[in-house]
Amino acid sequence: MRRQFINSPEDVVPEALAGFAAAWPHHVSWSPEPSYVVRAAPARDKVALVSGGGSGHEPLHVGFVGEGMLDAAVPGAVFASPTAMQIKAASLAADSGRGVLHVVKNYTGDVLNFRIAGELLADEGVRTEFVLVDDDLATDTDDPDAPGRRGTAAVVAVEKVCGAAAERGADLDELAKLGRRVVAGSRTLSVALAAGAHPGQSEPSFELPADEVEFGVGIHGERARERRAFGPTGEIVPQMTAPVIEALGLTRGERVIVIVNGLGSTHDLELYGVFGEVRRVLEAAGIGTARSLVGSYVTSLDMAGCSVTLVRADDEILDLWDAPVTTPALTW
Amino acid sequence: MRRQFINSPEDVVPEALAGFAAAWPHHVSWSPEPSYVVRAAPARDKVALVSGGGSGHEPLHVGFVGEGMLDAAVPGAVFASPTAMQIKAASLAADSGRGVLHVVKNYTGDVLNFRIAGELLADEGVRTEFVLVDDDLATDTDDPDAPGRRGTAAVVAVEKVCGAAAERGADLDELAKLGRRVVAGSRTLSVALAAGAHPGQSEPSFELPADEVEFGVGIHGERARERRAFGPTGEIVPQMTAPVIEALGLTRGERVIVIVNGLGSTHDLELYGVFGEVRRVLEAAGIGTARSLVGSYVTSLDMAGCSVTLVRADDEILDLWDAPVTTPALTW
Amino acid sequence: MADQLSPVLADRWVRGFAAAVEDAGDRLTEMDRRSGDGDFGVNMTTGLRRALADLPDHPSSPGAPFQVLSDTFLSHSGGTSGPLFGMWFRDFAKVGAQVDFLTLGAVAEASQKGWATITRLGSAKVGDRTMVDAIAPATEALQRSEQEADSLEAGLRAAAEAAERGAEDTSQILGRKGRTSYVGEAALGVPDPGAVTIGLFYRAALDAVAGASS
Amino acid sequence: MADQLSPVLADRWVRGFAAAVEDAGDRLTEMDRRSGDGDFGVNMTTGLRRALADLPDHPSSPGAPFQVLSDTFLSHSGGTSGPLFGMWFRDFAKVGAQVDFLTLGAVAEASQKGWATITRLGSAKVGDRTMVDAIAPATEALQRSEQEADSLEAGLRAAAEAAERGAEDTSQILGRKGRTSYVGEAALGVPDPGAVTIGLFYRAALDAVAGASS
Ligand SMILES: Nc1ncnc2c1ncn2[C@@H]1O[C@H](COP(=O)(O)OP(=O)(O)O)[C@@H](O)[C@H]1O
Ligand SMILES: Nc1ncnc2c1ncn2[C@@H]1O[C@H](COP(=O)(O)OP(=O)(O)O)[C@@H](O)[C@H]1O
Ligand SMILES: [Mg+2]
Ligand SMILES: [Mg+2]
Ligand SMILES: [Mg+2]
Ligand SMILES: [Mg+2]
Repeated sequence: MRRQFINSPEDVVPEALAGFAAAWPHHVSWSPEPSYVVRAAPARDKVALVSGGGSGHEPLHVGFVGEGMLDAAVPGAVFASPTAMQIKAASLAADSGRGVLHVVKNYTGDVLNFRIAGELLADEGVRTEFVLVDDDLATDTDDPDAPGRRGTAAVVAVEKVCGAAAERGADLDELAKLGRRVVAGSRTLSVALAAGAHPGQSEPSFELPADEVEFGVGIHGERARERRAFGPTGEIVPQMTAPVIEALGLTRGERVIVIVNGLGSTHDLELYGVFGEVRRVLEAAGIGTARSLVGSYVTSLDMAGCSVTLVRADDEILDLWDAPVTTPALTW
Repeated sequence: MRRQFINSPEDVVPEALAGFAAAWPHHVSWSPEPSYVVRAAPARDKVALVSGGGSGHEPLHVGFVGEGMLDAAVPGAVFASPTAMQIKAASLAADSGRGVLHVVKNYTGDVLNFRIAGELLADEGVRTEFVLVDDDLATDTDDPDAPGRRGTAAVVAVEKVCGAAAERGADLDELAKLGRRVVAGSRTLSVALAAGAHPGQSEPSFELPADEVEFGVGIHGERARERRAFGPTGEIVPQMTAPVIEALGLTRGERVIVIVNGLGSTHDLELYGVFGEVRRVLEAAGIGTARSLVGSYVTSLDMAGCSVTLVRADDEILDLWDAPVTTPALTW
Repeated sequence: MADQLSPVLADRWVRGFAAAVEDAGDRLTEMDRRSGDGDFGVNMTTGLRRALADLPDHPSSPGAPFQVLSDTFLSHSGGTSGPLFGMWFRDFAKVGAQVDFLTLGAVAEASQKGWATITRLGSAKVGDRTMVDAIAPATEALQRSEQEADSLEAGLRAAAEAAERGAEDTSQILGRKGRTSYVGEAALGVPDPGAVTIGLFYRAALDAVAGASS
Repeated sequence: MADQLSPVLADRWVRGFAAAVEDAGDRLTEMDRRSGDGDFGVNMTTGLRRALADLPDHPSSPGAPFQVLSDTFLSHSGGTSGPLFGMWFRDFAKVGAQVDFLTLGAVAEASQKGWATITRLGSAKVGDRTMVDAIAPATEALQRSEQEADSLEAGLRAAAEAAERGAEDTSQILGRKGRTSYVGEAALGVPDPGAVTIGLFYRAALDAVAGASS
């Protein structure tokens, strides 16, 4: 049985956003209608970075609004895309005249609404570019008509790296190119030990037998295509890491940013243990862990699980990764 | 059924610490034997702040090692005190000649081992002081022989405020006094919706009926003295906040730091909703929310629940709260 | 018989459409349940109810009621259909904003633009089992009527009938776009709710014009 | 009959104590299960086994074996008893470090200091159902023997018997300190494992000295 601290399922998202904005008054401000979050002190004379998507993935995206990362985030209902009008309004609020970069995880609704918003903004004379984040290796197919790989934790790297470049004055085309480069060098695999439950619902969205894990799970409570044997991290983590290395074609001597991401209710103790195993796999393959981020950044409500993301790193990307950032969820 | 990403229950803590240190190489370094975490770049010529306690509460305490907060943290096994020798070794490593402040949550084992460590350190000529954190209102009794109130989330405020003062050069006695002042002005109440499970164990440590919450729960999986009706946050949160206001004797016009802390698997969406309700209660009582911290900072493995801590604030405490901090779990 | 759609008739068209969708709501949702995820009715009625409340008492142009529909759908409607219909209405709003009356030619133009928009955004082709399977024949019917200098009423009747036939035919098609592509054969026998809704849209236009003439 | 404890006899005392606790391990754990949380045996044997491995072959003073015991308990033993015993042994280590041989007076002094340490740290008084209920009578017996100029063996025998009696009597006491205070009457009939262990400690001292004389 799952229960949550909520008033009612419909009010969860706006009430959380009100609390979030009250908790970070110097970082962000929240427009309730249409709903979006912008920096408390809007940036001037830079390309605006705007991202968004369904709620239930916090701290993504609202937690990444602030200097060095996003200018605005647009939260939809739980696991549902924000509307085009929300995105348009957020983009207009964030735009300082140099155009808007939309960072969009690859889900039909998100893509549709961000593309529509781009058309609406074009009509108002605002230039936008679109970086599609599609890092989830579990949904890789050859079918060109399929929706393609889902977007998951690599979005944090895209927002961080492009956010830093935007702060340094990169223009819209440069940023779009940079974002696409980060995406092209990023793949993720996720494993769930237990599904999360929607606010107000007592049952998790799927049940797993004690000896299996959901292998290649997404972040919206849907089942994965595959179940594999449960086991110690020393057995599970190599199965998550090796295919990512292979998909990226990483070779001895290359460096990566490692993101070990908790999917909601997985404890830091576990995540750091997982990170240790990822490092072992990388070391054995001669790949350097240039940077890392370990924690719950792209969640799926209270799902028990984690994802491993590798981001191919070069000096430019690392330099941008290291650049200062001041947001509710990420500050250095 | 609960499952975790671990190799074996005995290895969880050291493996996590190894991963933690690898993830934050510029912030901390980890001594495996005796086990403690210190700043990667030890501070000079300041009183050292050392805290510690059982593991399973991460990011507490290891996540708070760094400039502006702790000099060392000493992790025990899951929910078990570190040994006196660990504490002694950590304190010796952290000491820069101006003495060591021990920040200790009020549990028999922690108190005993920190007091012993203090005696061992005195024999080596190292001065220590001891700040006992006992903020848990649920364990308040009149019995002078009872172990007294447990220590919970207020420890974060003590570490932050004393950490900042230590950085500014305060001496050991001043720090001890300051820490005790923060503790005296802090109370917490915690509620669980579901118990957590020990690494390797499939059953949570207690079961709750669908219509009840564990009211006044601790952070070690033990049951609370009381169960109350489950309900919307609008009903539960006032029951957590009002007694804290009363216990502190807060009056109209006073200001507080609010800590809304997740106990392990409670989602940010929920915590920010809870914070909104806390603010409502405070506003109605004419008490100002001077600062806030919302997130999972003092956890009880994967327990579903949250705590509300109020810390009586004055200009000095707020100034120290605002001072810069650079740790894995808290940076501003 | 009105051979042009005044702002008042455009308003009547939009209100009639909203009423028709409201009536058919459960049936549409049931179609989506069999072929997708069952939220179609809610997605449509959420937008329409809000839009009705916001419709201007005295529309300044025949585009104005569509502008309200479009804005409301783009602001408040979820799923795939919500934003797509929002953009569909937007092309009617744009064409209608520039004229005092909508002629058959203007309706054909708006329909053509809307079809292009939906295709640009959703890349569905005829035969993919989407609203395009009604939009395409309806648009072609409007264009044919215009070329043959038919009356507005005749053109709209042709469009409505073409859309309804197109929608009906989707019940025999295997889905290739959107959520229905996941359910495959299970959707056979039920028409696509988006396509059915396009039928309701042109039927409402016809009723507005025909009602004005009687 | 040795009337002083050489480093070798101190080593024998510590080894004998470790063996006795190992033998009684299950019984001690069972006592803790009935009166606390059942980890007493593990807490003690963890420390003792490690300490045995680290005992010096040639102890430099009669304090040396106790120093190893103390360090090991403070480094590796959990629960309440681990660190308390670590500090208890430490006072024997301190007194023993300053002399070549432990006299009855030195043992009495160490016991007295250890009692003070345990009291300072745990604030248990006689009658609270803790190890203090064995430490107190044993210390008093040692002090009496010393005043009466008894032999070391006689003094240790008096201490062991006093400790064992004190431990036995705890089975009739309601706990007021430590975990046993939570279980109340359920613990009645079982002695306190910490107090029993103090009995084993002095019995091992006696055996080391008596064994040397036979
Ligand atoms: N790519 C597309 N292009 C045009 N129309 C589409 C497309 N995908 C789906 N649709 C339409 O959307 C309708 C489903 O709408 P809705 O239930 O709101 O979507 P969802 O699948 O997101 O729940 C379908 O009946 C179909 O007509
Ligand atoms: N305050 C105290 N002072 C002295 N001895 C104590 C105190 N509390 C407990 N003890 C001793 O510790 C023993 C229990 O040890 P142990 O099982 O390791 O503790 P825990 O209760 O932490 O599991 C008791 O038998 C008692 O002799
Ligand atoms: Mg649907
Ligand atoms: Mg849907
Ligand atoms: Mg015990
Ligand atoms: Mg114990």
